[in-house]
Amino acid sequence: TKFGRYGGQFVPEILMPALEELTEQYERYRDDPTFNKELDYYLRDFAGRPSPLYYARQLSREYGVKVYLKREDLVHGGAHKLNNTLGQALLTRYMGKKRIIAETGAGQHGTACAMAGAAFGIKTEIYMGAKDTQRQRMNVYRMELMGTKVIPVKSGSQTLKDAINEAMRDWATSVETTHYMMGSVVGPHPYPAMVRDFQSVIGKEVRTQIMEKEGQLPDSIVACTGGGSNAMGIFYPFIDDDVDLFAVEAGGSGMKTTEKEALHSASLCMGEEGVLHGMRTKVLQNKYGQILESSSIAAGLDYAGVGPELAYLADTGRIRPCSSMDSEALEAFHDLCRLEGIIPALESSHAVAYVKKAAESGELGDIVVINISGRGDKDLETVMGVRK
Amino acid sequence: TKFGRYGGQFVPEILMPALEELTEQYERYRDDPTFNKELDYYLRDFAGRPSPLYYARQLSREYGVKVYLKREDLVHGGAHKLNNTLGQALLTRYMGKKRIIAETGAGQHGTACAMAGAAFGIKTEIYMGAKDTQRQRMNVYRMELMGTKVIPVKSGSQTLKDAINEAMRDWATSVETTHYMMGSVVGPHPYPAMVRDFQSVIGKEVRTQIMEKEGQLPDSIVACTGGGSNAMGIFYPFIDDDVDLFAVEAGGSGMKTTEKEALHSASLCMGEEGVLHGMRTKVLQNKYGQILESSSIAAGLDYAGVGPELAYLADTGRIRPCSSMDSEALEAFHDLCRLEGIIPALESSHAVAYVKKAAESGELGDIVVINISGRGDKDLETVMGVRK
Amino acid sequence: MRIGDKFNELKRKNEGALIAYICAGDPTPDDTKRYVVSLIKGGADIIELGLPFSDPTADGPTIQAGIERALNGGMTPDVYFKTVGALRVNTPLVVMTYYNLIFKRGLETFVKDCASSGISGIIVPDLPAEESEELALLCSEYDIDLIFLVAPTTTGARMDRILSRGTGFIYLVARLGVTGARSDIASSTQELIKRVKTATPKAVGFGISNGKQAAEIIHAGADGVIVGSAFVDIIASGKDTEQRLEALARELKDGIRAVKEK
Amino acid sequence: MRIGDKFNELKRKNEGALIAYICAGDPTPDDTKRYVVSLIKGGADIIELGLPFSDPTADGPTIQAGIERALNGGMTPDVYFKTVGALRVNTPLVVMTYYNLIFKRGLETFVKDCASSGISGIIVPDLPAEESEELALLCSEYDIDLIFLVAPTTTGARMDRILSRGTGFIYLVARLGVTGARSDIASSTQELIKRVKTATPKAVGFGISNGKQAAEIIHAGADGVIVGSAFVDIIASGKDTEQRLEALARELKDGIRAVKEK
Repeated sequence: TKFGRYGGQFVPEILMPALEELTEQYERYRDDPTFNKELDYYLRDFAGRPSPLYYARQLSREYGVKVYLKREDLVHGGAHKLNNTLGQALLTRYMGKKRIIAETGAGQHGTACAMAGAAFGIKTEIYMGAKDTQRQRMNVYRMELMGTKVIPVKSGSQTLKDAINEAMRDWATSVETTHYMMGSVVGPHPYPAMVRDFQSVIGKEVRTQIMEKEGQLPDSIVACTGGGSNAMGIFYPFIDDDVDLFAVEAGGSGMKTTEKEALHSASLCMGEEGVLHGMRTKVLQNKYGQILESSSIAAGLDYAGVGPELAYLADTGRIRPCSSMDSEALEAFHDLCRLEGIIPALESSHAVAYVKKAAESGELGDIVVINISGRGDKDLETVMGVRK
Repeated sequence: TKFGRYGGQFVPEILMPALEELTEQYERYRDDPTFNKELDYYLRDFAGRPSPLYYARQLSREYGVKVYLKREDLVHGGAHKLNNTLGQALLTRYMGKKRIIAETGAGQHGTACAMAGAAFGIKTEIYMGAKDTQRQRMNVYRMELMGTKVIPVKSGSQTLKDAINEAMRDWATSVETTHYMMGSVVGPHPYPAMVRDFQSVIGKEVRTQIMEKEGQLPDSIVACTGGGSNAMGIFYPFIDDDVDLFAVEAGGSGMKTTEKEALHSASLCMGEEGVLHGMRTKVLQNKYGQILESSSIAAGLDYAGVGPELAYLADTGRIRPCSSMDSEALEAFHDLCRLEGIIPALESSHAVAYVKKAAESGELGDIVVINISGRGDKDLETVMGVRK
Repeated sequence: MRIGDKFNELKRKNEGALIAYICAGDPTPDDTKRYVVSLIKGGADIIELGLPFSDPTADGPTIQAGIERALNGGMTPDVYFKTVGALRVNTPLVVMTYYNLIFKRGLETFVKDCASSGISGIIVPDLPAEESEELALLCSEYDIDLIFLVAPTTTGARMDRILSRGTGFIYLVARLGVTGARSDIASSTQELIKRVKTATPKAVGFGISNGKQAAEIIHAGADGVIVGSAFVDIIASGKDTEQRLEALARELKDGIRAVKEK
Repeated sequence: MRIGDKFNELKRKNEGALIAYICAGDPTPDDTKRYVVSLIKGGADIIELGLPFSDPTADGPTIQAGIERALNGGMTPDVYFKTVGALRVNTPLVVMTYYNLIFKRGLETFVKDCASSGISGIIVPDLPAEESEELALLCSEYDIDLIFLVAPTTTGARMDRILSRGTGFIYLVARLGVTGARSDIASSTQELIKRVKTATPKAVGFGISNGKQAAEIIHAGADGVIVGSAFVDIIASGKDTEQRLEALARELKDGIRAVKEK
């Protein structure tokens, strides 16, 4: 249940039996052929996998390194998120639970939950900060269209943090019938391992695809890292290989912090060991251990913690934590749009931006795979706003 | 160059040599292995093909017929449009032309052109009615992000019709260097045949996929029809088979017309033979031959003409023209969202709606394939507006 | 009057033809009657009267706007033939319209209506020679000229086909582009005039708006000059329309005459 | 005073314990000092003083709001221990906080600070028994009780582990849910009290807000009642706070006493 000294289960007693049950059930089904066959079916026919590995000719020329893009932007819903929610929704069915709950910030994970919930016909309820429901009206509507109930959370700052708390409270009163759907490789065990496993389909496909195209593994793989699910998903199948793995965090507007806020979201680069949301990991916190408000132009990277396995792999040197600033990510966003006709999520643009600046030094080697974890249609307003 | 008495080349003399050249070049490359290999590569790695054929379990139960969904909503850009623009952009390169122009209404075809233009590094310019550029600000921005120049057309009604005229005028002055990218199976020869061929990848995939899943061809295939490219794309490979083909037009708010307007866009069902946009086909027109303003909740179906091959196939009885009203399409839109977690384009929702009403009578047989030609994220504002 | 007769008459006078286009019914059918008279008074030898179509893809914004005014003014094919039939002028009249209006009326009906209302020729900008056989036969039967366009891009077999089929005059498209006033005469136009080898009179259109340009065209060997947008612009302005139409026609015709007088 | 001594004292009096929770520093550290006195005057036997954490996932909205007020009022772990150290009360004090604050301060430092500021026990709602070994050893070393929660969902081996490790008292979670005043006492709570078989005193919390409920809990076999949200609600209102805290404590304690007196 641990990754080195990271991970664990730091949750209220009331949730422990549910985590035990989930651990047990997940271990039961993770290698079950029937379960996996059914999951593969949904990943292929519903989510549209495998996603392509696309050689970005123009970008490669511009950046001076051979760049392949793993096209998670083409997955149903527009991001890698669905890989995980399909897996968990199927597991919910196998566990005989009747209801799915989750929290969502900007609405990406919530939408992925709604899709999976509808696909499996499981009642789905999503907690979302009341402020976020207003800012992300379209995503709320999307979820509702798919039959999901969106519950606006009016306590506290009315954002993700409060939605997490409220969803946890719900789970505490409903564990017997309800599965809590974690959206990233975070939270108490078994979530970090389970979400990683469900997302590992990304890296497994890359392995097959790059062997077909290049006859060899890539020199490096670059993925943006907030909670870290797309990063772990693409890294994990290469963990024992001679492939450099770059976890690119959100550098925001600078690597500085105040007593209450960080200008960035770079928990691996700048965080300190702590316990948050059920896991021991690297956390952006002040000297007393109060969690800092993180910051990023990309909502999906804007998180004060990080998956515990990433913290572990960073400590052991297996992955290389790094960061791209908001401005660098924006530049890379424009590069990819213009040079390849692919509008990447601002999250994924952080990974592209890192390749742009690191390619010259040679540290990436000759062949780089970037995980384009999602499409950028959701970010157009943001990018437009910056331009003005 | 004709489909029965439909089709042909009714264009200004100045464009005739360009059409002759295009015909010749297309015939040269359409069966060229190198060209096709390269196109297949882009369709797979860039566009994300093959798109899945998904068995819609819940929808099938609700509608009482076995429904498979062809998932063009998962293609890069969110619709089948890119199949065609990739083909034409590649042809542009093979023809040695340096520039692509096109017109766009709501911006779907323009975006697909922009994507293909960027992917191949070809300068792309899109004419768009000035009113449309304002209504579809996000699509304009999308195109611009991908390096495409969007030219607002301020003449006439400042909508699609004027954009078509203006793009044609441009082509008339630039044919030597410029390829005009038609967005559907309309216009003068060779466009209807060429676009059909590029879109036929949809039907070819369906054939393979349904044989794998059912061991037999479907009883019927249902596709929405505006210009008709997604319909021809999925129908064509089944044209010689015992498969019923339903072309579902936009019934709008009713099958009525006034002197200047139609409340629908059902050219196959209600149109009369005429000549429009370079082709002889079925057209919504008044007694003098003036073209009517068509109407539909789905921008992509809102067209007074229809592909000439569809007109021909309707006359011969090979395809069955039918229609769904705005309200029926909306209902089907909600069905698919809620029951399957798939948000379809309002265009595609017309096809779903027809299945809903026709399934009971048995006319569709046991196994139906619906072409989900695009995703509905673009339509959320519209649907929201209706709900209010 | 037949178009051929007019060109013969002008030939005898060693004079190029001025072919003036306006859109019938712009802004009303009655206006058109008066405008036609003004153009003829100014010196127009042939009048091209547009029959407005809702989707004029071959026309530029100026003429498109005229077409919209005409449609809003109530112009229909029925009104058109009535209006034209009421014109008592001894000048060849040519209808310019899009194929769908002809098709919808029925080809034979349309051609008959032309004949009975005194129209001598038909120009259909969206009907290339390849699609014109049926209409050509009917025109021949009713003794109406079917006038074709050739463009700088027209070559080889297509050129031959057009020249063999066209009667009345051949409409040479002055430059790559669509109708609309332009300020210069491209060398490609001069080449085109030389390339078109036919006994049928050659008239050049697209982009001619003043006497100097008209003169250059005739000087380059054309038998006539077609002017449209410049007249439609005057109609659009709505000020002293008749006088200004007449004055522009006169300026153009004077320019044309000057060439052959030299 | 040690928690065990307090329970022994109450046992001798045949009386259940009232354990009162407020959040330290809500709304200011000075207020807390006065509120603690009021609670004790009203009859509270043990005071649970929350040390506020920025992300209190185990607390309900009421207490979360109190925590936010405290953080805004400047409460930090340093201020906390200073504030607590300055309390001169002969009532066991228990710190309730989240694990990250303990972890960040250093487990041993934190436990030492508890000991030196007069705190008798620690409750960490996000620290299940499985993760508690290191803290338990330190607590034992410094003679501080580490108090664990059991929930209606806690069974079998986990129950045994918690009961063997918990000291001071066992915190029984009254129902599935988080802290917050509720109006009824579920039968599951009564079952839970019966299921928890231990010599350590059993106190029941979550959802208790009046004397009647408190009496039911004691009647069902609990050794104490924990009340938090109801007190924090009074603090939130900001009106006659001290009097009302004291009055509610008295009502609760009276309810508790009534049971054993019968």
